[in-house]
Amino acid sequence: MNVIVEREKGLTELEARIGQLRERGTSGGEMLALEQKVEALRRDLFGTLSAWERVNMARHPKRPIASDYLAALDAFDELHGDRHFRDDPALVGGFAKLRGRNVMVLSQQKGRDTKENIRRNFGMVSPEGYRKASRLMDLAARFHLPIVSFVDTSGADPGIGSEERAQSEAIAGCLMTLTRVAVPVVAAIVGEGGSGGALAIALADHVIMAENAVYSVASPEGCAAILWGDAARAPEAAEHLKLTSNDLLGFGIVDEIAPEPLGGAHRDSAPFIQRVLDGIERALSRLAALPAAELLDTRYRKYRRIGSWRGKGPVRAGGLA
Amino acid sequence: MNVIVEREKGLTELEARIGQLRERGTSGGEMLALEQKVEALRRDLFGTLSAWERVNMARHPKRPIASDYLAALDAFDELHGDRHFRDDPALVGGFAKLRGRNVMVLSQQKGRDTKENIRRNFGMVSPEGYRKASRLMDLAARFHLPIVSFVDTSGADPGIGSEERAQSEAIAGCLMTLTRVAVPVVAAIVGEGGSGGALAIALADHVIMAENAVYSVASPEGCAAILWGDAARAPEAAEHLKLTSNDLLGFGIVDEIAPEPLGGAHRDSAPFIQRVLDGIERALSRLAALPAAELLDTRYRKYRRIGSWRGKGPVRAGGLA
Amino acid sequence: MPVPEWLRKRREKDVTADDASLWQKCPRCSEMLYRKDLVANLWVCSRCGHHIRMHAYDRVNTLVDGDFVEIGADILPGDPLGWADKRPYPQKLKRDREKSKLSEAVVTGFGTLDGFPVALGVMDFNFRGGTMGTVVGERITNLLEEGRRRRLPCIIFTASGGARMEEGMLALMQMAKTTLALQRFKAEGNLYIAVLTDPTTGGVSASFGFAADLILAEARAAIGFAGRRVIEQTIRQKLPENFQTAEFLLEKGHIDMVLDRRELRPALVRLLDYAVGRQRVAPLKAVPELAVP
Amino acid sequence: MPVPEWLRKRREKDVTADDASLWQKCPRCSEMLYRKDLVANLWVCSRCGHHIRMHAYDRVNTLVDGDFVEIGADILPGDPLGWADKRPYPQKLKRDREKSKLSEAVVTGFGTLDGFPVALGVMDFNFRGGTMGTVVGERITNLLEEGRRRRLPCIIFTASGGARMEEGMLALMQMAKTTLALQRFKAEGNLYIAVLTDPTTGGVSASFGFAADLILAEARAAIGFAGRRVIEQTIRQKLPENFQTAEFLLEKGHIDMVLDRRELRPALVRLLDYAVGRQRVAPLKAVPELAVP
Ligand SMILES: [Zn+2]
Ligand SMILES: [Zn+2]
Repeated sequence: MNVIVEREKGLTELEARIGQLRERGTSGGEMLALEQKVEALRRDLFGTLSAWERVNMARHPKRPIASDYLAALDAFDELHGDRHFRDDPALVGGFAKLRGRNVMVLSQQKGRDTKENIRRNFGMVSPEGYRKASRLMDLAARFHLPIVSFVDTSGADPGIGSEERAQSEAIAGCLMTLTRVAVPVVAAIVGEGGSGGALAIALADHVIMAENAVYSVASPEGCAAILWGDAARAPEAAEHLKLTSNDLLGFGIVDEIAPEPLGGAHRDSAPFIQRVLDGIERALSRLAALPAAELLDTRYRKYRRIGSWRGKGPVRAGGLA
Repeated sequence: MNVIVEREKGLTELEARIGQLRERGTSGGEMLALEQKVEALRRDLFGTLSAWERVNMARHPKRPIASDYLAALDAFDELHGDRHFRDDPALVGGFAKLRGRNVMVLSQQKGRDTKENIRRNFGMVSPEGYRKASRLMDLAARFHLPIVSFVDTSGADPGIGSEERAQSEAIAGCLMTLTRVAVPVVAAIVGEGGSGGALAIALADHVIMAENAVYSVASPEGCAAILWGDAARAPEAAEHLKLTSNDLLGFGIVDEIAPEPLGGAHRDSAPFIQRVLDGIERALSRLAALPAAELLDTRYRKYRRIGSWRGKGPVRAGGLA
Repeated sequence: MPVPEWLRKRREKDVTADDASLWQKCPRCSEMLYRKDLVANLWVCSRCGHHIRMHAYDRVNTLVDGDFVEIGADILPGDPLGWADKRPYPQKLKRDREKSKLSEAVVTGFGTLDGFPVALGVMDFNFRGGTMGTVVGERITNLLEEGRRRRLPCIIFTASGGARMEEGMLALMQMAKTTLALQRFKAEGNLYIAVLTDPTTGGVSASFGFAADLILAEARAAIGFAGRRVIEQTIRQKLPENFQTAEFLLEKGHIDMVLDRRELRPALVRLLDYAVGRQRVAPLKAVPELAVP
Repeated sequence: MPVPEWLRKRREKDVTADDASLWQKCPRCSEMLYRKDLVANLWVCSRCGHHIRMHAYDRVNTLVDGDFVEIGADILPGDPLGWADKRPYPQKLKRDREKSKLSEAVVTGFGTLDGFPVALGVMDFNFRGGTMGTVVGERITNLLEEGRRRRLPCIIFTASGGARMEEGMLALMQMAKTTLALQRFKAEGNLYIAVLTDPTTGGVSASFGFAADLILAEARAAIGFAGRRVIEQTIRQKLPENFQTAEFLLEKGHIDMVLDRRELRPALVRLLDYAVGRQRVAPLKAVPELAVP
């Protein structure tokens, strides 16, 4: 059960009724009052969201998924496969044109319906998906193309096959590649940023996070299960985990928030997607000006200072002094 | 049926009889005559060998296999795995000390008995074996260790799984790695050099070939099947294929022949193995003196001239003018 | 499709097969296809979509904007092993030359694709089953060396049964030679695209076939290391229909894209644009004489 | 095993558990083991061969020739998220510190192994399940940076349940930070060996655990990305006994070697010899004071 979907039910009814009235030619004071009522309801429902509500926003079945972003690009040519074992449909990558700029795009791809979700493994990437990503990153670097990633996964695939094919090595490989590629890397956390499986394609020079996306060291359910042996206490865990865009901007872990329309990105997705692309474009313009050595050095220092220890004596490392 | 094994039968009986006589204290003229007879028989049986006979020598069940060479090294520490899918027992690799020199060794490993042969897939390497080889070659280059390979395979594994996991890509990957590594590469063709599956670890600065080893573009059986639809005509095909050490020295494809004892390496294997190691050691000493750029350039030119076209006009490429 | 000057010149001696007859039968669905329609449809059967194997010069002609400057046509095969089974090797070469109207199993040269200058190699299965002997190795190596000198992208269309037996180990060594040339070519940042066409196996597949930056394949092309029959003999059972097809390989992650032949040229142009950018030139009219080493 | 000077100093404040009792029970076969014999046998059960998890300082002590100069001991955890569930995070840290006699989940420093100077990191499962928070990330990063400055090989013994939840995304980012440091370390040709000990999972496994030049594992160690329970919950069935063991991973090609703990040090010395050669120095007596950035 998605708490946002539940909450939307009353609102959707009201919105539908307004639509009907408008079709029937209703206008004037009655209409205005109704619209104000809806607006107030929207603010009431979505004006401030808890961490858990944002988790549900990030998992909303109508939320824009990677393919929606890819469709908004000028062009996209998918490249397949890790060259060794399998083409992982949960990790989509390829050449693209973003506002006229040639880029390499990598994205975690959920499905819109059950069938597609099964094919895409619900956006959970297998080792061969991360290896495809590594390959395409190296290809991008080879031809001086910036890398743009769209992050949306509950986490790396935790299945038997993925363990058998060295999921750890695959993620570590992606991270190693991203530390090496001398081209701009921009990551957009657009939905769920699930732990190491998300970070694997999000170690970036610039990280944009959708307002209602979440990015977390562990899933709230997993966290609650570990701490209290009770996955149902996920809402509580979500608060602890500091996984919202505001939290992470504060920690310096994301660089920019892409504001969402009231009620979430899915309520007016086309302009929101453009806003994310705006952010990516700005970041790419800025980063394109940096010489390769400076780019890599800035990337190093960006992460070097997260939870870093400075000065002498027993200073606390996590304190973010 | 191995024609050499068949031929050895009479000889082995005679040798056994001499042994018995010697034990009984027989000596003098009778003994000398017998020994001369055996020596004449050996020359008669093995003095000159046809291509097909050498194929059978290369496949002789008692012929030294890779593990015999590895056992003759000062030290060997096996390194496993392609990091992704499987450790291929048909391709054994690791750090070694060869006459006091640190090297990376790669070898195709047949088994001595059926059980071991099944485990080793009869020395036929799968994609993950070639990927392990590539990985270890890169590791060798990273730590400035020369690469030494022992080649003994009827060919790359032709099974379904190997096709599914991109055997072509794996072999091409090995070749690409060997064109890149800026450390000396010495290959020893000690048994069967079966086509691309052998070459994958034999693109080298110096190639030593055991006198009775074979190295061929296709197996004689496969060649006969393709040409005449009759694998039984393999002996004939073997002659056509020019797969003996002498042929290949003439073509400039191998650089040195390691002479075998009369009757084949297995008849006195310890000193023969040392002879191969002598050759490797000499080559490593010579190659160690070359600066990296010159080493790579020499490697390039070595292969560049095989079947190359020089001068103007319609000159025939394969003519080796 | 008009016959350009470079091809007409070539056809004075080598008349390609497509001038020969008005109708051609689809080898898959047996439909009789009107030759002119078939050519216009890039030798794709209008009924079943089967991609009929193309003649190397026809392939070149459907790709380049205008002119094509061939190199290596004067590199011709010898008989290094003195091979003679049913027929001496030189006789086989002669017959294939007449049959295929080709001097060897690969055509190499320079042209432009929608304005992008490229080094282009096209193999042809009609000549000795597209096998790689010393001439194929030498021509490919020259193409890569010359492409590297000019800093051009290189596109090679493969079609090959593997290394050529009649040239023995000299043929096998072409895997090493071409890979060395490819390494140097790629090391300097040049783009290399392989287009695998039906069939691509053995020594070509396992050298410059699969060592590409981008690997494309034509729809339904058979691609693998070992030949289908070899595998069936080894495992003693029939292989599934789709085994070793381009589509199978896509699923198994071996190749970047599978394309209908009619989508191939636009895709190549897009890939050139992504990887090397819009450094187009006017369609190649003349290429200065090559200094082949 | 004699207690060296560096360790005795450390033990003045942190008395390790092995001084506490005369006997210890093997957690696998329940054999009562005489503490002194157990220590001499490197905490390997003499009955069943079980590798009992080692204390980080004991591990260091069994590896280095003599002296060990610890760095980063003054980097101590904070409470960046203000985390409090059943107990506030600082209380958990305090309790683990007392229990484990460690200031955090990794010990880092410099010493020599049979004359080879190395940068050495040893994780300890007793402190917050070996989870990586900002301190582990910072200490590992410092070790790699300092090792790089000195051009020394680096050996890290991992033991970790993954990223530390109580430090949230700051913990996860240590995967990025350590990997960046590792990239620079390796890019200059320095050797990095990971030794995976029981258990190694999650964010440590998927960063500096598996990005090593050489990956060794202790016999029977549990190693993976996802935890065993997570997988069982996902697939809703029991996993085979050997799943995610070091031996399983060896067969699957993930790691270079699996070793009995008693063979580990000689193997490391041999590997150092192969990869960096005999550049031994006299056993480290004193290391000049470090300039940690
Ligand atoms: Zn048809
Ligand atoms: Zn026990």
